[in-house]
This record gives sequence, C-alpha cells and structure tokens, in this order.
Amino acid sequence: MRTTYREAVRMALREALARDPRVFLMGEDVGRYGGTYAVSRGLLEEFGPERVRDTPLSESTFVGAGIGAAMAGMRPIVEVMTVNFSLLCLDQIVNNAALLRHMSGGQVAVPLVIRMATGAGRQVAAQHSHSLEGWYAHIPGIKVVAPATIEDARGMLAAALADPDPVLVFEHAALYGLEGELAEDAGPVDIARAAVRRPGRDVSLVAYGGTLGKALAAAEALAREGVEAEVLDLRVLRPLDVEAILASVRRTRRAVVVDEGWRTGSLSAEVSARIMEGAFYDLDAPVARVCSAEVPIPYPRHLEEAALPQPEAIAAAARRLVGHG
Amino acid sequence: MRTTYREAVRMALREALARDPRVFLMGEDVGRYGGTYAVSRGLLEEFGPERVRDTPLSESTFVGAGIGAAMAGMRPIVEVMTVNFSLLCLDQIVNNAALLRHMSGGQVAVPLVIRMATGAGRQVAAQHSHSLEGWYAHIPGIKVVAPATIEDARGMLAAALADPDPVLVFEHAALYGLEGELAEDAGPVDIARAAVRRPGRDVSLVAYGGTLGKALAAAEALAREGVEAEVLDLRVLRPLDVEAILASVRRTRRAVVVDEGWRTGSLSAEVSARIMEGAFYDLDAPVARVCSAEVPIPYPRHLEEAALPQPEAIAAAARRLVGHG
Amino acid sequence: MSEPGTAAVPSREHGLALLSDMLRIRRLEERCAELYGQGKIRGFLHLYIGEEAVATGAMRALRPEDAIVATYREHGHALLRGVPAAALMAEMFGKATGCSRGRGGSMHLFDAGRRFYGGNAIVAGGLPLAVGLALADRLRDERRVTACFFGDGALAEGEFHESLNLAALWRLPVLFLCENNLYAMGTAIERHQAQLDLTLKARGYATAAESVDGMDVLAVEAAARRAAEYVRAGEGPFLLEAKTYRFRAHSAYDPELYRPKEEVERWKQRDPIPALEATLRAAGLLADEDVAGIEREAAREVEEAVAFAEASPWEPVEDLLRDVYATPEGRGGGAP
Amino acid sequence: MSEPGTAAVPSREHGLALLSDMLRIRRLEERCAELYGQGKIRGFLHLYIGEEAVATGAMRALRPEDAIVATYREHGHALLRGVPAAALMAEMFGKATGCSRGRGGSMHLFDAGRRFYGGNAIVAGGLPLAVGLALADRLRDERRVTACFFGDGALAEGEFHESLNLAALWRLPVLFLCENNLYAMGTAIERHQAQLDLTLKARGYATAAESVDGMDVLAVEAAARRAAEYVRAGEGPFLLEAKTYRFRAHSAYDPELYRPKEEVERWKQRDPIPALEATLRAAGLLADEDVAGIEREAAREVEEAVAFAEASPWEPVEDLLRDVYATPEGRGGGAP
Ligand SMILES: Cc1ncc(C[n+]2csc(CCOP(=O)(O)OP(=O)(O)O)c2C)c(N)n1
Ligand SMILES: Cc1ncc(C[n+]2csc(CCOP(=O)(O)OP(=O)(O)O)c2C)c(N)n1
Ligand SMILES: [Mg+2]
Ligand SMILES: [Mg+2]
Repeated sequence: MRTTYREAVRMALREALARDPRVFLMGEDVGRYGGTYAVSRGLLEEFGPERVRDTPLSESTFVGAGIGAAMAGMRPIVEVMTVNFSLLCLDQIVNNAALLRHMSGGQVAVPLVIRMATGAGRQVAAQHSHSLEGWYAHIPGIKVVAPATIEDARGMLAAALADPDPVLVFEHAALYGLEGELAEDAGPVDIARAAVRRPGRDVSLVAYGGTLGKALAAAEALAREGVEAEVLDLRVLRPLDVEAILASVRRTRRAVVVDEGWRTGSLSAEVSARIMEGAFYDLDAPVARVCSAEVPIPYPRHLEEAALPQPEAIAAAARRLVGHG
Repeated sequence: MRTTYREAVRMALREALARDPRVFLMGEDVGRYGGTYAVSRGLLEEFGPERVRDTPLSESTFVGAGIGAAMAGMRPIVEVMTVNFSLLCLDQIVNNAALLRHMSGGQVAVPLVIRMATGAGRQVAAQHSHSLEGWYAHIPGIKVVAPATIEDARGMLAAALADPDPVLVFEHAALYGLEGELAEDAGPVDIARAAVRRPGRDVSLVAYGGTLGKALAAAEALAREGVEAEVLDLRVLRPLDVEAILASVRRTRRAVVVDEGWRTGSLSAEVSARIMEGAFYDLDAPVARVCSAEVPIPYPRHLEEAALPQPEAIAAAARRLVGHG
Repeated sequence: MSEPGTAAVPSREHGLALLSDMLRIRRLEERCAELYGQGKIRGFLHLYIGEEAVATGAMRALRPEDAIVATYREHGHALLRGVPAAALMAEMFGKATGCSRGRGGSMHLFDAGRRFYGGNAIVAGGLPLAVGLALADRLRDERRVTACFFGDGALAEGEFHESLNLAALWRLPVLFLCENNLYAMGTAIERHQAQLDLTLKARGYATAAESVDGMDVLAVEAAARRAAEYVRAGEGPFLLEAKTYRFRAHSAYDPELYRPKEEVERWKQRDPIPALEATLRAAGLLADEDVAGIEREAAREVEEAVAFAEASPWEPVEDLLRDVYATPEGRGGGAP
Repeated sequence: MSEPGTAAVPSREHGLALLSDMLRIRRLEERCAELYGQGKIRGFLHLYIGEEAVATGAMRALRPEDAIVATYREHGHALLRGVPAAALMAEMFGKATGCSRGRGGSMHLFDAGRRFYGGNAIVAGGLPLAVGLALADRLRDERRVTACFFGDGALAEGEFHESLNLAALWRLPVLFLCENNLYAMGTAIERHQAQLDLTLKARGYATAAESVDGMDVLAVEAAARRAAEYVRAGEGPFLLEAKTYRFRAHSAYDPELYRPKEEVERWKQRDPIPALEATLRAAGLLADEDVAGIEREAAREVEEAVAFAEASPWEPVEDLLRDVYATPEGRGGGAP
C-alpha cells in the first residue's frame, strides 16, 4: 500500500498500544494536539487519556517517569518532541536509563522506548536543528536506532518495545512526509543489523536516518558516470553493526561516511575509526567524511543548505576516492 | 617551587579575581566549603561573598546565569562541580553559550569560563565517573581545554578568561593531588596548541587530561624495551590542533590514541579519523585506540581499573603497532 | 488579580501611543502571516496576535538601560523595544540586513545595542540568562531591571523554579513576566499546571507577584510599572502574570484541534485593540481620523519594511562559517 | 510543623522495635566509618548518623508492596527495608555477594525484590523515577505508595519542581520525603532556598504538605502514617519534611569548615536515639537489659555482615562487561 513515513510510525504506535496493555505513549502534545508532526493524531481518541498522555513541558521528569514506569514493568513509549529538547533530559537518559541495570548488578531492567525527531533542513535555525545521534551512540546501556525508510519506521518500534533495554528511536523530521510503498503485512524488523540499500562495487557510502536519501541520490548521480556506489544504511547506531561496515568496505575498498552531525566528534568519526581498525589493509584510499559544517545551523535557506551534507558533496567525495583508487 | 595541580588552579583563580573586577567565581560549594576538591579554599575569605558565590543545586540556572552575566560584559568563572552534573546544564551550554554569538549575527559575545572536574579512578561508581570531554568537543561555538600538567593548570585559566568565547576547562579529578615543580613566575599559557610532552620516533601516543600520565608511563615502559614513543598532549580538545597530531604521526608513522571516554564515539575516534584523512599514506599501521571499556564504571577497584585505559594496555597497543611496522 | 478598569484613563497622547504600538505589532504580524504563505518567511513563525497588550503595556515600564529576554514569540517585543521594522522583516526573510544578520530568523531577533537579548526558542531557556544579566547589574551596582518574558508552558520547566529561587535568594532585579495565554501549544494550562494561581507559586520563592488582565493594556502598564519599580528599588524579583490569549494557531503547522472555535471567538471579543479604542472614545480622547492616521503610519512602516527586506542582499554563502567564534577558526585565546 | 510530643507513647514492643532499628543503623554506619578508614570501603561514603529517626519512622508507614527511591545516603533505608546487613556490607566492600553485586557501592544499593530502587547519586535524580513508579501503579490500578527520599539540597533542582507538579497534576501516589538536615554539603539551607517554609512550596503545586521534627521518631512515624494513608487513598502526592541534622561530615572528604562545632554539639543533644530511650524509660517501657540486648543484637548483625563481606569473593575481572545490556553484546531485540 501507498503510505508515508509519518503514517508508518503511527501504525506502529497504534499496533503497540492495541497489542500490549503495558504500553502507553507519553510526551508533549502527543494527545490533543496530535503530535507536533501529527504522528500520533487519532491515538488519544482511540486509546484514551490514560494511555496517550499529554505531559507538561518537563522533559527531565517525564522521561524519568518513563524510566520509573519501565522499571516497574510497564512498556512506556516516551516522545521527546525533538532531540533539541532532549538536552534537558540527558541526565535521566545517561545516569538512570543507561546505568540502572548495571549499577543494580543486573536487577533492574528499563524496557523503555524514547522517540525523538531529529535533524535540520526546515529552516528552523540553530536551536532547533541539532543532530545528536552520535552523542547517544556513545552511551553503554542504551541502544540507538534510526529508521530511514518507511519499512523501518513501521517495523522498528515493535522490536524496540520487545527489547529488554532502553532504545532510543531517532526519526528525522524531514522524513515524515516521505511517501512510498509498504507491504500490507509489514511487521517488525530487526534492530540489530545494518542494511545494504543499494549494492555497488566501487565505493561504500555509509549513511543513516536523514542522510540515507542523500547518499542514494549521490549514488544515482555516480551511476550515471559509471561509478557503482554501495549504500549502507547503518539503521542501528548503537551497537554499531561493524561487521556490515567492514564487509562493505572490503568489497569496495573505499568509503565515504555521511553524517548530519557536525563533523568533529560526530558518529562518522567512529565509523571511520572502525574502518581504520578493521579494514586498514583493505583500503585503497582514506575514508572520507561528508558532514555538517562546523557552524550552528543558520536560518536562511541557502546557508542552511550549504551547512548540511548534500548529494553533490557526497558524490564529489566519492569521485575523489575513486580517482585515487 | 614545589606545588600541586590543585594549588596551581587556586593560584590561577586568585590571580584572575585580583586582576579583573569583572571576574567572579560561582558554583556549588565553592565558598564556605572551599570547593569539593578544596580548589577554591580561602578565596571566599579573600574576595568576599559577592565574588565567590555559593549557588544552590541548580546547575542549569547558575550556568545560564553565568552566560547571562558574560553577555552583559562580566567574566564569570562557573564551576560545575563535576562533568557528571553538567548533564543538567547541557541545554544552557549547547543552546545558549555555544549558539548566541551566531544566532545574534555576531552581536552577543559570551566570554565565560566553565570549569569542571572530570573522570574516573576513585571508585565513585557509574554516575560519578563520566568522561564527556568528547561530547563537548563536538559543539561549534565553545572551546574545550584539558590541562594535564601543573603548568597548564596554572596557566590555562588566564588564557580562557582572555578568550572572547566560552571556554570549558576540564580538570581530571585524579590530578588535583599531582605534585611537581612550577616556575615562580609561571603565567598564562596558550590555549591553541597541542604539546609534545616526550619526543620519540617509533610511535605517537596521543592523550589528554587524565590519560597523559598513563601515556607517559607507557612510554617509559616502552623505552626500556627500546621503543621510543612520542607523547602528544592534546591540551585543546576543541578546536583540535590537527596539524600537531599529523606532524607527530608523520614522524612516527604509527599512533595510539588514548581516551578515558568509552571507546565508541569518544574523542579518540575523531583523532583517528583525522589521521585517516590527513596522514593515511604516511601510516605504517592502522591507528589504534585505548579507551574505557564500554561499561558503566563499576565500583570495585579491580573492575574499575580493568574498565579504564592503563599504561600496560597502551604499551601493548604500541608494541603491536611497532611489530606491524 | 488587579481589577479591570483600575488603571486610570490615560492622557490622549499616551492613549494614542499605546494604541499605535498595539496596531503596529498587529499589522506587522498580519503581513508576516501573508509572507509566510508566500514562502518569503520560512521555518517557524509564532504570531503574537491577540496578546499585544502585554508587550505594549510592559515595555512602557522599562527604560533604555534595562535588559530584555524574550521567547520565540517576540516580534512585538523587539519592535516596541525600538528594533526597526525593516531590520525585523529582513531578519525574517533571512537577509544579511536583518537584526541578527539573517542567521536567526523569526525566533532569534537580537539587538544588543538596545539590550534586547533575544529571541530564545527553548522554552524557559531564557530565564537563567535573565538571572545572569541581573546578576551583572547587581555586581556592578547598576540600578537596572532585566525583564524576562515567557509563556505559561515555561512554568512547568525546572528552569522556571531554579531561576525564581536563585533570583529571590540573591534579591536580583528580574521582572519575570509570564504571558499566560492559557495554552502551551495544544496543552491547556489546567492540563499542565497543578496550581493555577501563580501568586501562590511565587510564594514558594518568597517572591512578590501579581496577576493582571493581559487584554487590558492600561492595566498591564500600571501593573508592570508597579512591578518594575519594586524590582528597580532593589526589593528583589517580581513575578507578573498577564492573562491573555493567542488568536491564531501556535505556529503555521497547528491544526488547532485542541480548542473550540467558540472559545477563540469569545476571546476575540476581548481583543485589546478595540478595547483600548473603546476606552479612549468613551473618554472623548479618540477620533476616527486618529485611528486612520495610526493605521496609515503602521501600514507605511510595514510596507517599507517589506520593501527593505525584499531589496536586501543575501549573505554570501562563502561567509557560512562567520560568527561561530570571535576569530575565524576559533584560534583566539593565546596568552593575554 | 506538628508539635513535639503529639505522638502518643508507643507500646513497649513497638518502642523497642523503633529503638532497635535506629541503633542497627547507627552501629552499622559507625562500623562503616571505621572500615572506610581501613580502606575496606572506598569511593564516597555518606553517613546518616543523626538522621536515623527519619528513615526509621517513615519505613513504618510503608508496606512491602510499596516502592522506595532513596539517595546516596541510603544505608539506613536499605537496612530497614529488609536488605540483609551482610548484602549491604558486601556491596560496600565491592564484593560479588553485595546487594548490587558489588557494582554500585555505598551510593547504589538496590533490591528490586523488595522494591528498593536505589541508591541514586544525582541530587534530585530519583524524583522522576518515583513519579514513574507511581504512574505504573496508577495505570495498573494498584493501591501502592512510592516513597521518595531526598535532601534539602534537592529542593533547588528543577526536577523537584517538575516532579511535584507532574505528580500533583496526575494525582499520583508519591510520598515525597524531604530529609532536611539544613545543609546541602556545605551550603546552609538559608543560603540555597529563598523560601524556608516547605509547606508554602507545596502550595505552588496544590499539594498537601507537613513538616515534622525529624529527631523525634514517634512524630516522624505518626506524620508518615498520615501522609502515606493520604497518598494510598488516592488523594495525590504528599510532601513531608523532616527537620533533622547530620552529625558527621558530608562525606569522608569534608573538613566541615562551614558550620560551627557548637552547632553540631547542640544538635547532638537532640540525638534521636537517647531521645527515644528517654521517652520509653519515662513511660517505664525500657530497662537497661533491653538496651543491652538490642546493642548485642546490633553488634552481632554488624560483625556477621563484616565477616560475610570479608569472606566474600570478588567478581572475576573477566565478567567486566556483564549487565550493560540484558544480552552480552546488546544484540538482543530482534523481531519479537
Ligand atoms: C524545552 C522545550 N520543549 C518543547 C519545545 C517545543 N515548543 C515550542 S513552543 C511550545 C509551547 C510553549 O508554550 P508557552 O510557554 O505557553 O508559550 P506560548 O507558545 O503559548 O507563547 C513548545 C512545547 C521547546 N521549544 N522547548
Ligand atoms: C545534580 C548534582 N549536583 C551536585 C552533586 C554533588 N553533591 C552530592 S551530595 C550534595 C549535597 C546534597 O545535599 P542534600 O540534598 O541536602 O542531601 P544531604 O547530603 O544533606 O543528605 C551535592 C552538592 C550531585 N551529586 N548531584
Ligand atoms: Mg502559552
Ligand atoms: Mg541536606
């Protein structure tokens, strides 16, 4: 069937609420407003205010409350409206969600799912355009996934809820409107492996979330020039599927890592370092990165576009590597 | 003169307060208590409660207040007791301190210094043992320094205060007791460049803050085996002194990056990626990393030691590289 | 809550000035809404329409040396603070001539020279900044006020609590001004606050407080003057609540499923602009040609602003990395 | 604040039990202090000595099905909740037999089976967890209480505010229990709180509150029972303040420069243990041999605990990566 990324997330939420009475959805404006991105529209009417809970603007406390409810055996889905506001609840995520199992010697589980919209590209300026997936991927005790396709938007939530550990789901805000086909019987997908979205032999383009589409566009452009790029969608940012990354790079001997985070210290650095450690002798050229420029995201469209990774820059980086090969 | 890292920081604070009436120190227990690590002991008595201000436990607000006072032309030194609690004020640091200059089109400056203790090694368990310097080094608009020596503990603060942008100073808690010589006339140092702490030709050990001593210990051990390791102290974590890193690696052709952060997504990844990008063809072996294990820091001493980077592991990594060369 | 009508009828000159201020905001924002529809303004656009009496009344209590911190719903505040409409409009267009050189857009209007410290898009994120601005004044012995505007939604954030406590503890000169428009996006205040009486909240910080009808510009002005003088006198912070209402959607994306149309209509009956007009007319202080004159001026200001914004240049893309640090690569900070 | 002596004299059995509870905590902690000096216990060690009446009185109001969230100063709470002294001591030694398998140490005592959810070392970090535990009960229609202990220092944190508002708004069954020992580390409450009357703070959340003499175990118990029953009845959260005092340093590193010795001595005159003894003796409920018996039992418990901890094994270093995720590499979460 024809659907959108937004509807796919909504389907997944509806199914989760219908299937398991321990599941509830909580966050700012998820109920009456229908979700800032209209993802949860209709769910309040369907499941009632106990299970679709509008919260006050208290990110630290409603995320902490999700952790507490999960410790008690519930399966909360907490929506932090955007990753930008998650800076206000980082303490709860890092010091409680991620650490409780360990600090308690394995007694306390936190089967919590936290969803947030992430990313730039809609001219909402510096405070509303962060991409901090890489930060979260640094923290042992949590898992981080980034659905980049409609199928993953539909299927990752169930897997995240089935996971006994806290899982953070990053939905790139620019993807909600993405349209495409989804099998009628589409269901859960794994949240363990990366996926090759386009096979190729000349260079690997490693991307995730909002940059997958850009990498695919770059691959199209390259194909027109006879360069066959393989596009790997990381899907799971923690734990990283390093084998898949290395397997792809061993095939292509060259890699461009694409990341909407600011270059320095973004997840792309980790991917590059892993390739360094695991496939150095297979490389024909140094791994390249195409990331956001090291600037707070500016408001005007032309500057925002210039700050973010774009298909042309990805293709250009790939071309340079292939030229080197 | 013989002194300690702790006293060196105190000297720097005293001098800053004495020299510039715009400077004041603010944070939890910096006054009456004398600072959790006894760094600011005596300063309240010397400078009075207006300039040495004990704050309530309100990290987000007193850091934000430091930003506000800096915007207004003061030169606040805000102490966040430890990096662990900085999770509660990340929003202020990222969304205000780092972005205000840019969002205002260059009108607003935030000449603020934030000091925090960082790191593990004292058996204070998971919530009190974070090393998040790498996170901060990801953020454009702030600068990050990590004094690893008594001289830098003495000299970096003045440079940070003279800087027109917000500077975060990470003092590794295990260093406060470090004893050593300091020139009577020791003064400000640059906060722009990395420093070679020990020259060597066989392998570069790249470290910062709390791991510098461990890298030097590893170098000693290696020297006894005839391996001459160069030890590079990053000193400035943002902006990274990439030229210094590349220059060292070009000399030695091998590098081990040491980081007390959890391996995945730590600053060590960025250093490795930069070497990949800038010195790939100079490398005789893949860059190695020695970081903290991907586990919340456990309380028992033997497990904590096993979780943290240690001189033996650094030396072993270097040996493997040299064997490869 | 101070009673409606307790504020005396103003002088003709003053009444006209207030009316003009409110109308200038209204007309500017109506034009912004159009321009948003045309794609000239992009990103998020939060309109203040319906709430103009709050900024208008409050600004009258502030002096040029006072500082202001506002939210993303701050066009009116910036305009009345004296930021030229042209610079505002150019900012919303993203042009290099904007008041934040185009980098900030609608949510991040700045004018450091006028001590207008933004434009903050993180709910409650501006409160600690206001505390710090006031702390600087205190440390320098300057008798100035920092006015901090925020919405009812901010009341739930921890920073509201921390900031009130710290300002009260240190007796800092902050005028906390809550623009209570009864909703935080789609969440009615009864569904986000356990205690609806804000003066009781203030008692939790031993802080003075008052609640005022935010649709009555004269009442707001009177209350803001009282509050600002209290603060300026060094008595400590003051929490002033103005009860108001937003006539438009939260932002352009808002389908307004959460409030009945009749509620909006009811509040529109209390539109602060016709309300002031009526008061002035009843007192014989306003004639039709006064209104026409004000409208003409407001329209001229808006159209000149739009023309300026249209004609202004984009910042060259080569300048992308400007103003991240004071110096280009951030390699300042050598030995002083 | 409820008046001292308003609580009735307890039965002999009950009085002895309370005395025993307080003494068990006291003796256990005195031993901990020694062991810290010997390097057997390491890291941070925060002693509850002087404050025992608070946990002792409060625990009596809780049932096994209730949940508890505490701070890093939680040895007493854990002990009275039923965590065996041996498991506590082994935890402080860092042994594999500890109640958190040695991973947590003094600040992170856990016992999920007894619904003792830690041991939280981030000030105020436990309050949102308590709100969540209570929310789970509410969603499952369980009539249980979640008791959340925290210090006066936590009052300044944003999470205190957010948690009270949310619990009150949703009428969640949380008993917020502030152990006000007048200091947050070296900062006296007058220097960190603008409002010292906590019941006024509670009004800011339309929440019931009471203040009680935390050196009087009978008063604490009575107040905690009232508060817990209110919460259990579904009336919403309750904020109970117990005014108390810490006799020892904040932690082992604290030189105690911030408070006069005489102040400490004055408070020691109000030591809750002799105070209860005196009450019981005055009522003819306590004889010397009772005290001796309790002391003997407490000493035995402590020494057995130490012996157990000493004899217990360290966790093998090969197990370093255990319990980060439910499955070894965190590669669980395939399709369900
Ligand atoms: C910390 C934070 N959380 C969430 C948001 C998203 N958001 C933007 S405006 C808004 C509502 C704020 O309501 P209020 O404070 O009452 O101001 P109003 O919009 O009514 O003027 C929300 C939830 C945000 N910007 N910041
Ligand atoms: C968020 C946070 N900030 C700072 C600290 C450091 N710290 C540990 S205990 C403490 C004092 C807390 O005082 P209070 O809440 O009154 O508890 P008490 O120690 O008196 O029992 C501080 C500042 C911390 N653990 N967490
Ligand atoms: Mg509002
Ligand atoms: Mg205390």
